[in-house]
Amino acid sequence: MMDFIIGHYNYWVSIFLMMVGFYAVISRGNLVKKIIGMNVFQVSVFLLYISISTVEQGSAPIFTEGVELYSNPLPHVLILTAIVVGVATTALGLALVVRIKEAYGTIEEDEIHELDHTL
Amino acid sequence: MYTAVSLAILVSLGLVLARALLGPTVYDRIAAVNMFGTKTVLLIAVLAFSSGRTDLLDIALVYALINFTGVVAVMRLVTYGSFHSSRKADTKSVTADKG
Amino acid sequence: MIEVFIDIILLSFIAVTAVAILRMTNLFAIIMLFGIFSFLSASLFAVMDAVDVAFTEAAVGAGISTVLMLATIALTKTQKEKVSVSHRHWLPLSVVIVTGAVLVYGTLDLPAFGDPEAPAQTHVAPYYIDKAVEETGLPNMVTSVLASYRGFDTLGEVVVVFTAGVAVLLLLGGKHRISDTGTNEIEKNEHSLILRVVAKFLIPLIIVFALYVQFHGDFGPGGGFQAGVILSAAIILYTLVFGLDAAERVIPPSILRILASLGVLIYTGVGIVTILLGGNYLNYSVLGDSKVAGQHLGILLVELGVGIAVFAVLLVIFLTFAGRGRP
Amino acid sequence: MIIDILSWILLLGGGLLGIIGGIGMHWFPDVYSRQHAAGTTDTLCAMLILLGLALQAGFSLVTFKLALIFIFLLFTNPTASHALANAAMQGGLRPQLERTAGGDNP
Repeated sequence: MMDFIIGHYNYWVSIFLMMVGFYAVISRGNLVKKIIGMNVFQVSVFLLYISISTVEQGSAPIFTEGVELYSNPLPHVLILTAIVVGVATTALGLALVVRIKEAYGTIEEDEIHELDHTL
Repeated sequence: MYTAVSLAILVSLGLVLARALLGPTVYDRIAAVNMFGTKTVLLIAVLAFSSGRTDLLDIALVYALINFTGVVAVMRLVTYGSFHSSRKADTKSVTADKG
Repeated sequence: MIEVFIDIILLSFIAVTAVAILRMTNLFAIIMLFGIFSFLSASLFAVMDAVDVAFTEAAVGAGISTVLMLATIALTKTQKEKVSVSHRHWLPLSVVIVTGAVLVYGTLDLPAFGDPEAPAQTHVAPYYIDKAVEETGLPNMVTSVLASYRGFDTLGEVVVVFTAGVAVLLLLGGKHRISDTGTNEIEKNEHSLILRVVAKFLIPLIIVFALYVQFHGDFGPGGGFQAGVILSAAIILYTLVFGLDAAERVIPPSILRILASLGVLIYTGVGIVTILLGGNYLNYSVLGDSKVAGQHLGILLVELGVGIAVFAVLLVIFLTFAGRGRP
Repeated sequence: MIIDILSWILLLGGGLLGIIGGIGMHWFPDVYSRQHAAGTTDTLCAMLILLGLALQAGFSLVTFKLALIFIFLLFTNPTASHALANAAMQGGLRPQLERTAGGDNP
C-alpha cells in the first residue's frame, strides 16, 4: 500500500496542481490571475512528463563511464523546449492583457463584459 | 551526512515558505523569495554531491546568478512603479498588502 | 531513498504554494509566490534527474517570467484582484473535482514512479540511449535528441517563440502616449551605488557563463535555449539597474530584431545546406568528412541559431513591455 | 580523515544556521529585524555549506564552480538585503523601535 502511494504520489500532485490551475482559470475574473493559473497548469504538465521519464536508480541522460541506467531523454527534450515556448506564449497573453487594459480600463472579466454590452 | 544537511535545508525552506505565505508586508515576501532562492542553490549543491552528479552544480550557479535579477526587478517596481521612469512612484498602493 | 523523501516534501510544498496562489488576491504577492513555485518545480526537475529541464526552468522561472508579470502589473496599474460576491463557486468547483477524480482514477493503472519497465521507457528511448552517443559523438543525449533526432520539432518550437515575439511587438510595439506622464525628465538613475557596482561586476560574469552554457551544452547540461535565456537575463539586469535608454544604446532594438530573424535563418539555413549537399532536410551527416563530424558540426550550428533567436526574442519582448507607456 | 570531520562540522553548522535563519524569519516583530535575521544567517549558511562541500570535492573543476557560486552569493545576498531595506524605507515603512507588549519577540 505504502509503495503504491509513493509510486503514484507524483502523478497525484501533478493532477492536483493541474486542477488548481484549471480552477483559477475558470472561476477567477482577473485576467492576470487567469494567466498565472494557466502557468500553474502548464507546470503540472511538465511535472507529469518528467515523473514519467524518471527511472529508479537511473542517472541523468549524459553519457558517463560506468553508468548503465539512464533516465528517458525524450520527455526532457519535449519539456525543455516547452518551457521556453511557454514563457513566450505567456508574454503574448500578458501583452493582450495590457492592450485590454488600455482599451477598456479594467482587467476584470465581468466589467469587460458589462462594457461590451453597454456599447 | 548529506542527508542531514538536506533535511536541515528542507526545514528552513518550509519555514521560509511559511513566511512568504503569511506576509504581512510585500517586503517580507520579497525577502522570503530571495532567501528561498539561496536555499534552493544550497539544496541543489548538496544534492549534486549526495548523488554524485556534479553537473547539477551548473544549475546552482544559474540560480545564484538569475535570482538576483528577479529581486532587483521587484525592487525597481516597488520603488519606481515602472521599468522606464525614474520618478518615485506612489508606493503606498504596493505596500498596503494584506495576504 | 533520501531522493524519494526530498521529492515528496518538495511536491507537498509545491501543492501548498499552488493553493496559496489560488487563494490570495494581491497580485503582487501572487507573483512573488509564483517565483517560489518555479524554484520548487526546478528543484523537483533536478531531483528527478532532468538536469537540462531544471536548467531551463531555473533560468526562465527565476528571471524572465517574474519580470514580465511584474511589468504587466505596472502597466495595468492593478495591484488587487476584485473578488465578486455574485460568482457562483460551486459550478467551477464541481467541474474541477469531477475532472480531478476521473484523472486520479486514470493514474491507478499507470506504472509506479521510476519503474524501468514502464511503456514509456521501452519504446524509442532505448534507441536514443544506446545509439545517440555513438552516432553524434556527443555525451549529452538531450542535446543530440533535441538538435538532431528531433530537429524538426525543435525548429517548430523556435519558430513559435519567434512568432510570439513578433506578435508581442505588433501588440505593444507602437508608440503609445500616456497622458499623465507630462513631465519630460532626464533619465537619471537614482538607484543606489552599491547596486550599480555589484551589477557591473556580475553582468560580464553572467554573459561569460551564458557562453559557457551555449558551447558546453554538447557535453554537460545546457544548450541554445538555456544560453539564450541566461544572456537575455544579463541584459535585463543591465536595463533594470542602468535604465532603459542605456540598454537601448548598448543593444538597439533594430539589431535585436535582425538577430531574432538571423537565429531562425541559421537553423533553416543549415537544413537547406544539407539538402544542397545531397542529404535530407536537417540531416547533418553530410556536413562533415565523416558522419559523426557532420552531426557534431550541424548540432553546434543549430544550437547557435537557437541561442541567438531565443536571446533576441526574449529581450525584444522585455524591452517592448518595459518601454510601453514611455513618455 | 581530519578534512572529512572538518567538512562535516562545516556542513552541519551550515544546516543549523539555515534552520536558525528560518526561525528568525518568524521570531522578530518587523520587516527590518526579520531581514537582518534572514540576511546574515543566509550568507554565512551558504558560506559554510559551500566550504564544506569544497573540502569534500578536493581540488578540481567542481571546486572552481563551488567557488564561483560562493562569490556570487557573497556579492548578491548582501546587495539584495541592502536594496530590500532601502526599498522598504523609501516605501514609508518605519522600523519598530519600541518593544511591543504582547508580541512574540523575546
